[in-house]
Amino acid sequence: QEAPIRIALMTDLAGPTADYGGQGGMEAIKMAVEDIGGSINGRPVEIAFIDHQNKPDIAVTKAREAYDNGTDMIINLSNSAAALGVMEIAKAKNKVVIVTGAGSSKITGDACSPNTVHFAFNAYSLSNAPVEALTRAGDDDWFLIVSDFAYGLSVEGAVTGAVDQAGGKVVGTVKHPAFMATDFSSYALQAISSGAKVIGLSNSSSDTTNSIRALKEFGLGDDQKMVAFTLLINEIHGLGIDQASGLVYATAFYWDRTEATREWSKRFYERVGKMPNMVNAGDYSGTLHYLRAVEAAGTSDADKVLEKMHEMPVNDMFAENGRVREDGMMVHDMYLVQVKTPEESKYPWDYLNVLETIPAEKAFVPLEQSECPLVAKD
Amino acid sequence: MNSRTLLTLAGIAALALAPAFVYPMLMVKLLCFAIFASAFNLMLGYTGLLSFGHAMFFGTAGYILGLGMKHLGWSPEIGLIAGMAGAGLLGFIAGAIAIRREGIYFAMITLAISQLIYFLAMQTDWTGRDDGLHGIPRGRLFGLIDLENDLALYGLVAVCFVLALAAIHRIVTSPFGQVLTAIRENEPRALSLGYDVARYKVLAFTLSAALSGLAGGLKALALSYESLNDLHWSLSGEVVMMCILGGLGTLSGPVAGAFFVILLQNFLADKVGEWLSVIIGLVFLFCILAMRKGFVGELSQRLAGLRGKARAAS
Amino acid sequence: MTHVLETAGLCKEFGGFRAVSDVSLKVREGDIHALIGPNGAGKTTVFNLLTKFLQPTSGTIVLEGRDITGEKPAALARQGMVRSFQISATFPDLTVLENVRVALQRRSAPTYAFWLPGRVLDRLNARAMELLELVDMQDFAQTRAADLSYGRKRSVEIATTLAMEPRVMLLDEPTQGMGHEDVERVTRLIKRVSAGRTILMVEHNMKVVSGICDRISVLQRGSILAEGSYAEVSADPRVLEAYMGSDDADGDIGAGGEP
Amino acid sequence: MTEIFGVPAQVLYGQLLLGLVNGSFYALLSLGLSVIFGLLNIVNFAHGTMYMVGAFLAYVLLSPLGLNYWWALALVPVLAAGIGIFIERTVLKRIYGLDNIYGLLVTFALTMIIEGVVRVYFGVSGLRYPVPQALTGMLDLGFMRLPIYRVWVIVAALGLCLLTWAIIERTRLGATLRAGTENPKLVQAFGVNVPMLVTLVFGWGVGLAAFAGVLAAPLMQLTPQIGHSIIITVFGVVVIGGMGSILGSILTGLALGLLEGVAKVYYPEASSTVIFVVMILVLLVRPHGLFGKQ
Amino acid sequence: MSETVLSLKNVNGWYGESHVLHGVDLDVSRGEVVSLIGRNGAGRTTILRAIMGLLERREGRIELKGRDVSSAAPHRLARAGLGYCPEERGIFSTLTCEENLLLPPVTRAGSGMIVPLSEIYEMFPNLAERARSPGTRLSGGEQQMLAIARILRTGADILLLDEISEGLAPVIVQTLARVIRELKSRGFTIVMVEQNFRFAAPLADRFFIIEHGRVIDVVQQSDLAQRMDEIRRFLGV
Ligand SMILES: Nc1ncnc2c1ncn2[C@@H]1O[C@H](COP(=O)(O)OP(=O)(O)OP(=O)(O)O)[C@@H](O)[C@H]1O
Ligand SMILES: Nc1ncnc2c1ncn2[C@@H]1O[C@H](COP(=O)(O)OP(=O)(O)OP(=O)(O)O)[C@@H](O)[C@H]1O
Ligand SMILES: [Mg+2]
Ligand SMILES: [Mg+2]
Repeated sequence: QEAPIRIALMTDLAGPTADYGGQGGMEAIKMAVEDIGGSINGRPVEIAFIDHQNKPDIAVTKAREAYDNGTDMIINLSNSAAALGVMEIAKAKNKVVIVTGAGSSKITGDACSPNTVHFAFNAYSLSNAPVEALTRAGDDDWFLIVSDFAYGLSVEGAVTGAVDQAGGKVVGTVKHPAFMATDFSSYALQAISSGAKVIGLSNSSSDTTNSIRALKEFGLGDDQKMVAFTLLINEIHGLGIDQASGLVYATAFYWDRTEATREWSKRFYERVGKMPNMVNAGDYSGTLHYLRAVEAAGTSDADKVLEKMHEMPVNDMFAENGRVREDGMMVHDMYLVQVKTPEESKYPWDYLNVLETIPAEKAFVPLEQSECPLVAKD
Repeated sequence: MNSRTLLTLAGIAALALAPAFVYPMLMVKLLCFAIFASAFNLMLGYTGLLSFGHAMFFGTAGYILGLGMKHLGWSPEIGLIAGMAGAGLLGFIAGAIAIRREGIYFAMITLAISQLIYFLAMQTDWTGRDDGLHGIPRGRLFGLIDLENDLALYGLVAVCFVLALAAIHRIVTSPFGQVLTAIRENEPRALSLGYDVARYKVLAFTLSAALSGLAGGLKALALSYESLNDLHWSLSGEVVMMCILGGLGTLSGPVAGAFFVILLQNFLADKVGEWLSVIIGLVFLFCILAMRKGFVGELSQRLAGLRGKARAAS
Repeated sequence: MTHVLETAGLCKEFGGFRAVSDVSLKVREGDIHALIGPNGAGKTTVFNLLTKFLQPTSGTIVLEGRDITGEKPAALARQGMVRSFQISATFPDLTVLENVRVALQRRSAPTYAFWLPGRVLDRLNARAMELLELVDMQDFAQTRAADLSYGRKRSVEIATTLAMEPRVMLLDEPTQGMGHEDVERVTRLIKRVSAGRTILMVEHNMKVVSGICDRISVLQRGSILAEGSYAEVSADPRVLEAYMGSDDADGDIGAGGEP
Repeated sequence: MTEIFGVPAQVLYGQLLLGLVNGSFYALLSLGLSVIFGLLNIVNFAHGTMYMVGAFLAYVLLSPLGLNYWWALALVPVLAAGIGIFIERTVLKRIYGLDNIYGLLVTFALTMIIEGVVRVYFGVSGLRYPVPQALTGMLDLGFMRLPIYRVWVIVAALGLCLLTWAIIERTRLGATLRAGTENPKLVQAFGVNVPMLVTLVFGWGVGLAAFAGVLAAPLMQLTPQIGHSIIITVFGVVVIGGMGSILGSILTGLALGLLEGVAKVYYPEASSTVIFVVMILVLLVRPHGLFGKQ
Repeated sequence: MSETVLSLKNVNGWYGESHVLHGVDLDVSRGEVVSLIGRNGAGRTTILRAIMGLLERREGRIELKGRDVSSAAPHRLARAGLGYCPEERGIFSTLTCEENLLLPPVTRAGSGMIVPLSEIYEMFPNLAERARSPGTRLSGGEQQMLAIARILRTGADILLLDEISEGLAPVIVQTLARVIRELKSRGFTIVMVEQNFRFAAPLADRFFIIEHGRVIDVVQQSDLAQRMDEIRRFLGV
């Protein structure tokens, strides 16, 4: 028998970012391997699960060890710092890394690497579309609640840029310490009393959900809208649809969008007990794409596989006609969604209305604006 | 040759052979934390002061080394020395502020200072904030030895480890160490003998900080990477745990404790999934309740007991 | 005769309560001077004022002609006035020899040198042994201080104090809690080490006071009631009433002394 | 409109009021921590965890069992006290008399265990506990509209703080407690059943934390980390107030809530760091905290 | 004499690793005053602590008023009528002088034995004067008085007194002697540990001589005069 193809899911299995991977990620990549038949070109596919415990230095040490022990590809990497750290190692050891769980713009920006493919989402793709759509519709003054850490600030940067470009105005910003506070009433009050038409949440995870709650509690005006820039469907599930209704955000995946997504998501639901979010779907799609590239290349040699990954389009239930750009970004359509009202929601997990599909070209940073040194500039 | 030298030689031999059996980068990490825990022990074990902010020295040195080597083209030895110096200076300042408090107040004020450092690191762009400082080159030691080679790097870390332990041993047995012991044993008495107690404590704190800085610098060098986690209070807590589990006030205790904690995290993590923290918590709880003196303390007590019996029998 | 230690109009109030009022104490050079008085008279408070553990409300303290009213405790030790503690103050985990050596080290050996080996302190051993001989503890040099009996701990403590070569020693109830054997040892010891220095002590044991003290001040309610030699003071009816009591009514009782 | 350093006075008042709400939580939590430290000499790192457990217990009572908020308010502290008593009897009693670093580490380990278990069963995405029907709605104060529930939080938390304070400072039981803090063995030798007193006090402290948890449940998404983020602040409060000082914890808790409220207006990024600055400053001037004793 | 109220049989005691009591046998009758004498470190304090259940590790049998209390917790013993005045006084600093005095709960065991507060203040006028001061602000001697006074109003009928004459002015020591006589006449049983033999000598009915953690001899008051030399030699005077 031939040497196996070794892939590893590196994620926060149980920590605060476990929704960005964790159990769901494990099942997603198992599904991908099963769907492809368990082996490629006669080589069995072996999966390992690595818990980085949300600590970048554990991620870095373990990634080094995994690659040294023959792992070909590492996927997920929730936590941007972990992702950026592992990317360096993948590059030094010439291996493949697929980031699905982190959204830092650096991953395909100034820190980009030929060995990295970035699936699912990043700060730009989650913020540009909603800003543009709302501003265009006349909601043109914004108040931002920003989480004071790298990701929150990069979202803030992207949002401010987009607001400017669309002709709107940021009337106020408040920065809060990331993941330290549970009380957002103060920020909510500042946001509401600013009178801005849109309140944008440049934060993530519990910071976002708590911001939403506080905004609701303090009586967000009828004429004020909330926009979240990083939200998973699990978080809406946790908030309850009444708290989240009306909220607008962008996502790379919604389980109830097409026949294919529904079919896959139901299979996922059977195994995990909750509907997949965009990271889970990205894990699946990324694994599948990688394995197909290995198949096409006839080898797991990183250079050849990466070449194929860039060459081949991504076509599965997650992405239609996605492709991997020079900067490593897998560009695909994104969706602008709005959370339904409780009355509109008919069955469990029926949470979102898809407002519009954002075409791939618009969803991601145009290559000419890319800071990635790999992008040929003339 | 007495048993002590024998043990030391055996330890050095084990260090030399280790990379043949253990993944060298894991060894590197183990040794870095062993240095850190030993440096911390200089405070808690030998001076009797519980610092709850020691991560600030570990992390600060890592950032100094990382920034210097990445942006200023420092060589690794300069980076390490600068890291130690920076951590030592920070130790001196923090010590000067904290040293007159006692017990839990001392712990808390060191925690507070380290939180300020954390905040500063979070607020400045050079550190890359929570994304961390990436791509620190390992460089060439003395311009000769290429540290990109994992074994060479291991060699450096192992040598530093031996030196650090030797330094700690020397410090605690030196005239200064004698004064420290006296202060720990009976501070009012030392004061009444005319010792300016605070100054000795600050010096001990500074030395401990500088050695913690050595550990932090080595770790940043080895991982080519430095992150805010190295400044976080939970790391300060972990190092306390290492010392207590291993055994306070002994040379080998903190080393054993550091090995235990890191290996536990390392091996358990991927096996038990989401139960990880529960299991680690249970193991800690058990160890603290069952072994008050830590592994090394309990072991030497057992050995002494056995020896006593043997003597009685003969 | 000159006065080594002098106070003038010393007062201390604790939130309205006047614990020491207008105490003018003169301690003559070379004397063993005792401070006695009923409980709560203010003896410990006077001691604390003299050693700067408390700040006087008013009044001055003069040591060898220098006004030390504003000094810090540690500075006093370096100026030659050393207090021994009421509770035993040894370094329990160090040997007796090391206990004394720590005191010698501050004056005549490196203390900050963390890079030197511990051996450099060995040259202090000879002097430390001399001091231990002085308090008759040479046989216990290698014993851990914690393992000593109470009285021997006091001896170690006194040796440690002597290592600082104090000119004035302040002892607060040096025989408190001691058995007869130890009381006598320590009394003899105090007498022995008083050669060439001045000692001020608080003591309730009249046998010790009568045995070795050259001069006695009796404190009552914060003020000095009487002063003089033991014979003078013990004959003073006010002192008898306030402090010593009548040693007859209830038979053979009194403070300290032998059966 | 008057402005204070560029911030409209109205806004500042609003923020101060919100600060008071947080301050009430700090007061309630640090009070429990102080009581426990006082009598058991244990720095209870698991205090935040018990707060979290309180919130989750309320959730469990509500959703599988259908018991509403008021039931939770009454039952949860008792249940949590039961858990606390179990922990005290099985774990903490083994470390009495040791240096308080052991207490810190043991309770730290307990935190890992309890938080881990909650995480396994409830996940990390956050659960929601609704505001009780009777306390919904807003109170118009003129300068701001304050949710009625927050008013209730202030009232309930401060009421309980005062009750505890009165018991400890003004009753015979309290005097016994204070004496037990200093020398438990001797108090026991006087005929007081100290082990039971200790157990009950720990239960009471944990109950206070759980009560705070129930109060907080409708205000935030419940994740296993909610205890984590608050415990460091509460430690800070206790230290600034002076370890073991009851009144110190209450007043410092409120004051820090207010200060944080101000920080959230002028320098929000630093709002969770400001406490450490205060801590350093206070300890520089008063090494044993504002109300601490030598 | 009458009924035995307290008896120790082969009691052993440890502090951590060190074995301090080596088989203590001792019995006290109701209404008796006994004194434990010996050199420093002989183990007298430890015996009282063992009786009071305050040693971490203890073996042997202890009976109180005929009941086996070898494994009873200290508070049970207190409720059965034992009152303990520790060597280190144990004044509570967070309580005022008066709160200290009123702290110990009144036990039912010997309700006839309670000494009223007014009488206590008569015995120790200093305490009345400083009633509102925090406990540890009292002078050494005042603290000693407080410690004794504190157990007199609990209703304990068996008193364990450790070095109560320590640090007191001779006048007060004389008062104290009167107090002990008074208590004895009221029927209290008293176990005294005294360094100050002159104080204890006329008061005690029997003297237990303690050495190296065991009772090596018992001397009756009536034999005291003729055995004085022996005792003197033993105490190393
Ligand atoms: N810090 C303080 N605050 C308030 N009162 C105090 C303080 N210290 C001492 N006192 C009071 O001052 C008086 C004198 O106390 P001091 O300790 O000096 O007495 P003393 O002469 O040493 O008595 P003793 O022989 O009993 O030790 C006492 O009545 C005591 O209660
Ligand atoms: N807490 C302790 N830990 C260890 N050993 C102790 C402790 N307390 C007392 N000892 C030892 O136990 C022995 C008996 O002490 P104990 O206090 O009972 O003596 P004592 O007869 O009361 O003497 P003293 O006159 O000093 O009060 C002594 O050798 C003493 O050193
Ligand atoms: Mg006194
Ligand atoms: Mg004794």
